[in-house]
This record gives sequence, structure tokens and C-alpha cells, in this order.
Amino acid sequence: MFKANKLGIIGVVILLLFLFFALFGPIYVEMMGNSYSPMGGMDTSLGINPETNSYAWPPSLKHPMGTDSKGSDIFSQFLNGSYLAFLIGISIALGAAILGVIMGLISGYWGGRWIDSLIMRSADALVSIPFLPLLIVIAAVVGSLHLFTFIMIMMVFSWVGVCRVIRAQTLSLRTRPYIDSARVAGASSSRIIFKHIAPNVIPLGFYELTMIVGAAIITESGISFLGFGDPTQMSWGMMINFCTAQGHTFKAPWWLLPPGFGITLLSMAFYLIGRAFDEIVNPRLRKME
Amino acid sequence: MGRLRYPLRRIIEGLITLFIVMTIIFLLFRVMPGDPLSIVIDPKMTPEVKEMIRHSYGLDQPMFVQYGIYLKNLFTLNLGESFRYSQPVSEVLAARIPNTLLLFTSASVLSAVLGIILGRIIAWRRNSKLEYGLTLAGLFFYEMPIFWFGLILIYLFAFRLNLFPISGMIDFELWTLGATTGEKIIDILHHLILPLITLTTASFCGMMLLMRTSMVETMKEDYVEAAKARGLPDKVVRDSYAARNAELPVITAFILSLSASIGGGVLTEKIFSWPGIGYELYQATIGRDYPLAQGCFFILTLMTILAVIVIDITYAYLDPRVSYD
Amino acid sequence: MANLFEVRGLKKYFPVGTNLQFVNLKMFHFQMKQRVFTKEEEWVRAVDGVSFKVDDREVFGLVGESGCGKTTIGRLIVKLMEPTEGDIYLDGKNIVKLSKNELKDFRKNVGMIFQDPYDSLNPRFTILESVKEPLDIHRIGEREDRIKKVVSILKEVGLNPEKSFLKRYPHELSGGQRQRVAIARTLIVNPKMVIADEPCSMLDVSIRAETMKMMIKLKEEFGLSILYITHDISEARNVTDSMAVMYLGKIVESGRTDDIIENPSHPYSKALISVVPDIDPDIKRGKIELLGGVPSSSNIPKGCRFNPRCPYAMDICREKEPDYIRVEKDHIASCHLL
Amino acid sequence: MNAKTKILEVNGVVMHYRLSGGRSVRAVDGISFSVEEGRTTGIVGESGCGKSSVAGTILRTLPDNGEIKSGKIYFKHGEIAGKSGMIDLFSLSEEEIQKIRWKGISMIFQGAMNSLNPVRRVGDQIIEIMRYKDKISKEEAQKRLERLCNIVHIDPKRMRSYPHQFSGGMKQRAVIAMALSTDPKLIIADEPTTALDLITQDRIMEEIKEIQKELKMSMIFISHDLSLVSEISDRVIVMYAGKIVESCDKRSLFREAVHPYTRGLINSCPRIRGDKGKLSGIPGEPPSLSSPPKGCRFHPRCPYAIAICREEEPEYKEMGEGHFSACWVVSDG
Repeated sequence: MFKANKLGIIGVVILLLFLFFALFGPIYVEMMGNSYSPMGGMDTSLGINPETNSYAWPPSLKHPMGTDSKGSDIFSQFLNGSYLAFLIGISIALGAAILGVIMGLISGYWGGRWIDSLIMRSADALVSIPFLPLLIVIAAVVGSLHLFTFIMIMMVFSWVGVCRVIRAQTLSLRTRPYIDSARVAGASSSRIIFKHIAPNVIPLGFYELTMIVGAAIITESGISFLGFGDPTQMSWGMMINFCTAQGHTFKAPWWLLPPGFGITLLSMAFYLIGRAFDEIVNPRLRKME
Repeated sequence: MGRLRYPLRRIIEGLITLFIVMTIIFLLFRVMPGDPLSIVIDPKMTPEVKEMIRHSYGLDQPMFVQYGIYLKNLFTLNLGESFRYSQPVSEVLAARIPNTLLLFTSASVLSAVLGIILGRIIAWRRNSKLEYGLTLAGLFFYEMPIFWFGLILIYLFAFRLNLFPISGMIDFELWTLGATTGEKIIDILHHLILPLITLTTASFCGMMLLMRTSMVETMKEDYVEAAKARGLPDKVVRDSYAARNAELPVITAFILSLSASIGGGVLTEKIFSWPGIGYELYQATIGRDYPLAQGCFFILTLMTILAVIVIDITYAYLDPRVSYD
Repeated sequence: MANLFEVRGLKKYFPVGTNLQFVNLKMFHFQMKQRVFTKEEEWVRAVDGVSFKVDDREVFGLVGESGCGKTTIGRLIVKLMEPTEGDIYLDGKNIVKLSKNELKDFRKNVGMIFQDPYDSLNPRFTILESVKEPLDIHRIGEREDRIKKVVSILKEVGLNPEKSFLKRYPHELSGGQRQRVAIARTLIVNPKMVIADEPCSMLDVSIRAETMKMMIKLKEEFGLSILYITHDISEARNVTDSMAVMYLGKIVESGRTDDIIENPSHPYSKALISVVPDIDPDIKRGKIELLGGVPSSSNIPKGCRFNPRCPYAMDICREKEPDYIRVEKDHIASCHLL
Repeated sequence: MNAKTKILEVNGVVMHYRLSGGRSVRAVDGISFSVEEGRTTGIVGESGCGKSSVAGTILRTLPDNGEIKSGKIYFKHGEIAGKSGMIDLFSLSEEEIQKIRWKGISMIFQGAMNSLNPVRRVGDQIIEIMRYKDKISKEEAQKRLERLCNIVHIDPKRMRSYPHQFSGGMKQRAVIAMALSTDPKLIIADEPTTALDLITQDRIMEEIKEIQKELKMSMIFISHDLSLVSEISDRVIVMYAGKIVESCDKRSLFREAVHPYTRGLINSCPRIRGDKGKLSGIPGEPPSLSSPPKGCRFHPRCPYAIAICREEEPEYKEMGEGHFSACWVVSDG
């Protein structure tokens, strides 16, 4: 069935490619030596490029994506960026999904009770908070956002989508005859939630989960671009930030373009896979047969 | 009461949300490690001066009194004084709000209208080349980091082709030379185009993709099949049967995405130096102008909540199944 | 015969929504927030004082149009909801308030079969898992015994060959087969009483008769009592021993099934019988035309609740609610005409 | 049978649904019947026997994977696309069939509850169809709507309501009004009363009968309920697994039906009148249409099946005057 979905295959291919990049990063540095380290490594053999008035050189055999203004290898930074993107995207998405599934199940199963209202009110409030500005304000107080802090805050803001989907599905499942049938057979609430409801609703949250991955990667890049990111990590957003901060935006397209394409393509891959998966598990999208 | 009851209730709900959000902000700043005034207070100051500043911010009072002062100040829009501008934050913001509203409202309306129209067309031509192409392109632009896209636009259209100004909202030279109102409007529009395209593209693509999915779903509903069987013209079936119903969940999704697009607004304003709230927020943060940063955040939140309320109310009027009393 | 089961003065009122309700419309990734406001302090009197008895090994029918409260009664009896008022007795014991252990015991004794065979089995459970679940819950027998028991009960409900069904999923089965699986699942713990809520109404005609026959056969074999809920009075005629006709939350007539079919006393029962179409075009049915539609159960008419639709309504019907009158032995009806 | 003019003639129509993996469902497998002017032909069969697909084939409103393989459908229509008299519907272009829809043939849908647009007023939806099909003014459409309301017994004021404010019976009436709104020559009613209570069903059936008598409408009435079909139809067609197994006059159905499936259906119907008798269903389950059994499709469930039934398909032939059936056992006596 997965095969029938062309866009889904495109997604898988892109994802595998970036997964390879992420895993290849440390090997590449190992192979090429410390001057290729994504943080602080620089090629001292380079001279000043008169075009850019810095050590930034366009792609060559030695540096497949060129170098930045300090003479650092951009390909190595790019590989590291894709590792970070996976780390950030997947940990935020998983955390948010677990939170969202639990909240959604609770909220849906006890729909209409106070606990449901509490969760849904909080979700409404969270949706009304513009979180990028909030991240900026927090960054203002603490200086810059450490990766761990960033991941934690993003988790808190990202579960709402999953929660809504799971809750809506749980609410509709709750009144289905087979749930009633389990109850009449004597099943306890926990048995009903975990054995009957959860397996039927969790797959439906997968689409939201892939959306979160994309959103997390993009948000991190935005924060890093503004200069509030974790200064110890060379993420894609950070690369763009350095490029513009060094005044190379218009001078060194080889520096500006790779991280942007990385962010776009990887988020897109997750989205495509989520969509394909959704079309498979979501029976409403299926036609006859 | 009648029809007014629903909007009224929504406004009250919105106020409660605002209250909750600002309370969270209050706690956040008080709970965060470090002195909230560390950015204001210079270590070289004498203890008396430090105490004075502390007192002027009410930080020597117990927590709940501070909270009371904080809320009172928020609701009287007494947001403190900006360090950078040495004038009340509310005055600084008042000058910025129209600029943000201009950019943001036009981008939202444009992306909603365009997204719904295009989504409707590609859903109707299911499995065509047009659908695949637009879906893939839409996805690409949707997942693109907005600031990066903006930088590329600047590079191409402002730097290389020199069609538009690189940044800002007005051309100072032109304005100081005493331009006519017409020229001024054209100047602003000229400056507006690139940021508008930047901000519109991502959310427009999102809307289009959503509309497509929603429409594909709706087209399987019995009433759409029935309308086709009745021999109504395609255009009528598409627009007043399928699309009319498909729009409803898209509007809900639009609400959910609002707070994210405000984030996009901040980034857009930053790269184009558009003198709005988002740009001010960025500047205030960089310059450690704490009252101004908090004020910007407050206004942005207020704007999000207001937008949610307005769209929610519109929704209620679009869907007759929602009753008012 | 002993009364296995008795319901006395059962009432269930629902508030017509609290003042703010979130209704979920089916929609793909999003929950569509649809806010519905309704007036407070309005009550739907879904079940409005119902009493009846079911004898040991008897099939008792509850017949009425949709919205008359028959399904609510079924759900009240199996404790899927709590009654507003009234008592329910099983074997002489009041089951309205039960402790946790008593409830578990009760769950073993009372089972339910649902209307929709496409939705009454968990789609992710195999047939074996579905039928075995009650045994797991009540910890009956060892693993091996449980499987043996599942096989033998599948045979009882006529799923042939039994073993071929164990590993299959509900979507691979037809409606009739699913309903048989649901029946097997209910009967596997040997309940005393089964509530069957329109078990045949969604099945095809040819399957329907077979299913009804099987239920009667199983009733004999398992020594069951069945509360058979249906909107189709001709179905009730073929399945039940006694029955009660319900209208707007109340029983209007009850008695032996044959007595009611041959000699309906309440105008509503008469009408219900008269509208059943017949395959034999030569049979002329004496139609009783009712006036208007069913009123909302949040706004039940004064006096006899049937009066606005009754072709024979008199002045007293608009004023006073009629008492139950004995028509024959065990046959009562509530109408001022009697 | 007196020579009544036929308004619709269906001739050996075969329609398949394509499935993934090259398989297909033979939903309609070579069926032929006709509808006479001013008369009602009833089609009865269990779910999945292809009876609703017949309706979709006639109006050509099949889902994308539905494919008409062979056969002809002739419909007596005024002049269209330069043709008149009995027009071959399959030869018409999409645009031409669009003109037949609702002007020539209209339909009362299965699940009428969901065939109304939830966000538009019921009256507007009916007026819309009249204005598009008959090109009349708003005022005229409004007047016609009021007449329709009288026919289907809805208070014209209620036409300003939205569908969700209607009860099931009301929605059904609205859908009937919509089917009548453009004065079609033939109405196809596909399970118009399922999901309704018996009393409401009876009321609606009475109204349909009345309307038919008054407007001299030709109708195809599709239902799974044998007694309902036999009450309203002049001729009854019994379908099983994509084929017609028996068709006859409604009077002879109950007493003279010969096909074992028809007899089984009759004996499966619980009755409220006459002897309680014994209910006897049909053992087994209807076959899957993607892999129907060889020979007579009913043979696995048939108590009288003989060797030839398992091998060869029986011919659909005339047993008595106007009484057709497809069964080896019966035709061999």
C-alpha cells in the first residue's frame, strides 16, 4: 500500500538520504581530520578570497560545499546540521506525541468532565500564545536557549495538535458499541483505554507527529537565525545566522543555500511520510477497498 | 441578546485566555533562575541605587502584590518605560501596531483567499498533473524556513534585479522631500511587496494543502454525489456544495496555525527591517530592553487572541449548525 | 415461573445539554470545534416510569419507535448508565447500587448484544481475542481451556468450521457472521440474562431469520432470559413470549405477545401493527392513521402522552394521564378508552 | 399483457467495479428489464446484490472505478442531441446525459438524510435545481416550491430551515420534493425509507403512492424489503449476486414465485398477519461479487441444488405469461 503512494516514496527517499548525512557526519570528520570539525575547525591553507573579502571560497574538490568566512568546511557543518535536525525534530516530536496521546486519551475518555475541560482550556491557551516571540523573550532573560531548554519548551507547546486528534477520536470511539460491549463484559477503565481505545487511536496521531518534526526543525532554525540558539551547536539555522551576520548573504550563495534546502527537504520528507501513512491508516480516506 | 451572545461569550473566553497566558509569563520570569533586573542593574551601581530600581519595579514587595501590580499595569496598558527610546512602551508600540497590522492582515487575508481558491481547484482535478505539481511545490514552500525564503527574495529581486527596496517601510529621502499622499502610499506598497510575498507564501501553501485534503474528503459526502446526480453544473457542485463545506475545517486549522504565523511575522519583519512589533521585539531583546520586549510580547499575544476570536465568530456564522442560543 | 428480573418505576432524565457543549463533527486531522448552546434546565424524559418483569427462560420484547426510550432501558439495565430513579432487580437483588466486586459478578450474569454488527467487535482483535476477552476479564479457566471454550461456543453459534475463524479479523467476516461472533462473546461466560438491542435490524433479510432462530435455540440450551429490543413488531411476534409496547418513555401496553398481536388494546399498538407491510398483496390491512409526528421527549404532552396523535382522543385524554387497565390475564394497557 | 409503452428498457447491462490489483467486482452482471409508462417496477435484493448499482448505471453516476462493460439502456425522452424516441443512454455524451438527469430521470437517494447540503437552506437547494434545470425566474420557482410542499406535506415556512433542523421523515419528504421539482418522466427511488420508523415509513409510502397516482409517474423502486416492494410495485424483480433470478407481476409473486431464492426470501419475512407459521431463513451467506460461485450463483445456499447447478449458469427464461426465472430445477420441472 505504501508503494501506491508516490509522494510517500519521495518522502522516504529524502529521509533516508538525510539519515545517511546525519550518520556520515562524524565519519567524515574522522576521515578528513580535525580541521573539518563543524565547530571551530578551519582550513589554514586557504587564502583570502577577494570576491568575498574573507576565507569563504566556493565549492571545490577539497570542500564540496565550499568554506565559510573563517575557512570552515560547510559540508561538514551541513552534515552536523542534519544530525542536529534529527535529534531536535524527533525528540521534540516524540515527547510531544507521548504527552499529546496521554492528554488526548484522558481528555477524550472522560470527555465533558472537569479534567477534560482543564486539558482543553490549557490547550486553547497554548494555541493562543505566539511561541516564537515567547522563545525570544525567554532567550532575552536567559541569554541564549540551550538545546535541552529549547527541546523542553517546544514539547510543552507542541502536544496540542496530537491531543486534539486523539481526543476527537477517543470521544467518538468511546460511544462505539465495541467499547460498550467491553464494558458490559466487565472490562475495567484501564483495560478499555489501553486495550481497546489506544491501539485504535494512536496511529491517527502519527500524521501530527510528523508535522511536529517539521515545525520543530523550522522553529529551531528561526531561533538560531535570530541569534538566540545554542552557541555550542552548529545547526542549519546557525549556519544561516553566521552567513548573514558575517555579511555574506549576497556574496556566498554556497553558504546560504545548503542549510535552507536541508531544512526544507527534511521537513518535507517527514510531512510526506506522515501524509502517506495517514492515507493508509485513516479509513475515511480510503475508497472502496 | 440573541446573536450577540456568542461573540460576547467568545470575548470573555479570550480575556480569560489572555489572563492565563500573562500569568504564565509572570511566573516564568519570577521562577526563572537569575534576577529579572540583572539586565537593568549594572553591577557597578551602589546598593542604594539598586534598591531604588528594585523598588521602582515593585520587586521588594511580596509575590502576590507584585502580581497585582503586574496585572493592573497590563490592563491599564501601563507597560513601563523603554530604555532605548526613553519613552513609555505603550507609545513606542502605538506607533508600531499599524505597521504590523498592515503586513499581517494583508498576508492572512491573501493567503486564506488564495489558498482556498487554489486548493479547491486542485482537489477538483484530482490525480491530474496540476494536482501533483502544485501539491509538491506547495509542500516545498510550506516547509521552507520563512526567513531563508525572504533572504533569497531579497537577493533575487532587491539585490540582483533591483526591483524592490532591500528593507524598511518607507523611503526617508522621498518622505522628507515632501511627497504627496499618493506617492507616499505607493512608496509603502512598494516596500510592502517583498515582505508580503514572504509572509504569505508559507501560510498560503499550508491553506492550499489543507483545503485540498478537506475538499477531497468532502467530495465523498453523499450530498456532493447527490448534487452531481441531480445534474447541477460542475461549478455549482464544486463551489456551493463541496468547497462551501470543505472550508469549515480549514478555518479551524487556520486558527490553530495563527500563533505559528505570528512567529513567522517576527522573522519577516526582522529580515526586512519592517518597523513593526516583531522587529521591535527582536531589537528590544538584542538591546536588553526588557519592558519593551514584554510589551511587544503582550501585544502580539493580544493580537493572536483577538484574531482567534474574530475567526471563531466568523466560523459560527458560516456554519448554520452552530446555534446561538 | 419465577421472576428472574424485574424493573420498577425506572426513570432516566437527561439534561438537554449543559449550557456549553463541544460537539465533534467527523473530520480528518482536526477536531472541528462546534459549539452548541442550549437552554439550561431542560430535561429529556427518555424513560419516564417503566415497570416490567421478565420470567426465567423467557424472551421479553420491548417494542417502539426510535426515541421511545427502549434502548435507554437496555443501557440502564446493563449499567452503562445510572437511572435517575427506580429499581432494577436481578434474582431478587437490587442492582442499582453495587460494590466493585458485586458489579463484576453482575457483569458475568448479564450480557448485551448490540445492533450494529460492523461496530460491536474491536477491529484490531482477532475473533479468538474478541470471544475470549470475557474469560480473560473474569479469569475463568486456564489458557488452554479458554481456547477450547471459544472453539466450542463458535460451533454453538453456527460458525463453521469453527477453527478457521479464530485467527480472522472482523472486517473479513460478513454482517451475519459478525453478529454470531458477538453472540458467542456474550454467551461464553454463561450469563443468566441477555439484553439484545435490535440484534437483527442491520442484517439482511435472509440472514435475519436464521439469526432469530439461533437466538431462540440458544435461549433453550443456555437457559437464558432475553430482553429483546426492537422497533419491528412483526419481528417481536416471531421471537418473544411476552412484550411491552413503549411510547415516549412509557409502556402503553404489555402482555403475552400473541394476545397483543391478536387483540391490541391501545390505539398506538393498533397503529404500529397496522403499518407493517405484507408480502401478500391480497391482505387488506385496516390502517389506523396517526396524526402528526412524535413530539420531542423534552416536551411531553399533558395528559395521555399519546393524545395529540391519537385519532380517538377525548377531552379527558388531554387532562389526565391514564392508569394501567387489565384487559385480560397478564395483559394491561394504559388508555382512557378501556 | 396489453401493449403499454415502455419508458425505459434495460438490455443485458454489465457493470463492473475495478479494484486494485486488476481484480473487479461484477456488481451488475447482464440484467434486462423494462419500465412501462405510469407503472412501477420494483427491484428487491439483499445488500450488495447490485440493486443500487443499477440505479447508478442508468443515471451514469457511478464512482470513478465503475465501468459499464456492455449492454444498452433505452430511455424515452423528448428530443435531445438531435435524437428522439427511445434514446440509447450510453451513446450520450456527459453533457447530454447531464440534461437527462433530473429532467428525464430523477432520483430519491438511499440515505436521503445525507443527500442535502448541510450548510444551505432546504428550500434554496430545491429552488436552485429548478432554476438550473428549467431556467425559470425566482418567483416562479418559489411558487412551484409551495405547490411541491403541499404535495409532500411540508409547511412551506419550514423551507427556510437548514437540513439539521429537520426530522428524518421531513428530510425524506424534502428529498422527494426535490426529485419531483422538475417534472421528471421517471423516478428512481433507492431505499427511500430505510432508517425511518415503521410509522413514518408507512406515511411516506402512502405519499409516494398518492403522488404516483396523481402525476402518473413511472418509477423504479429499489429496496431490500420484499413486502414493501410488493406493496408499491406493479412488477417485481428479484436480484441475487448481480443477476436477476426472477421477475413477475406483483400478484403472482407471493403465491407463484418459483425460484428457491425468492421462496426463501418470502419465508424469511416475519409477518404480523395470518399464521405465525415458522420462520425459515436461507442458510449461508450471500457470495462475494469479486469471486462468485461457478454455475448458478445461488447453488451453495440452495436446498434443491443438483449437479448441473454447480456447473452451468441457468438461463433466464419465461415460465408463464410475464413470469421469468433463472433456475435449472424449476425449468426442468
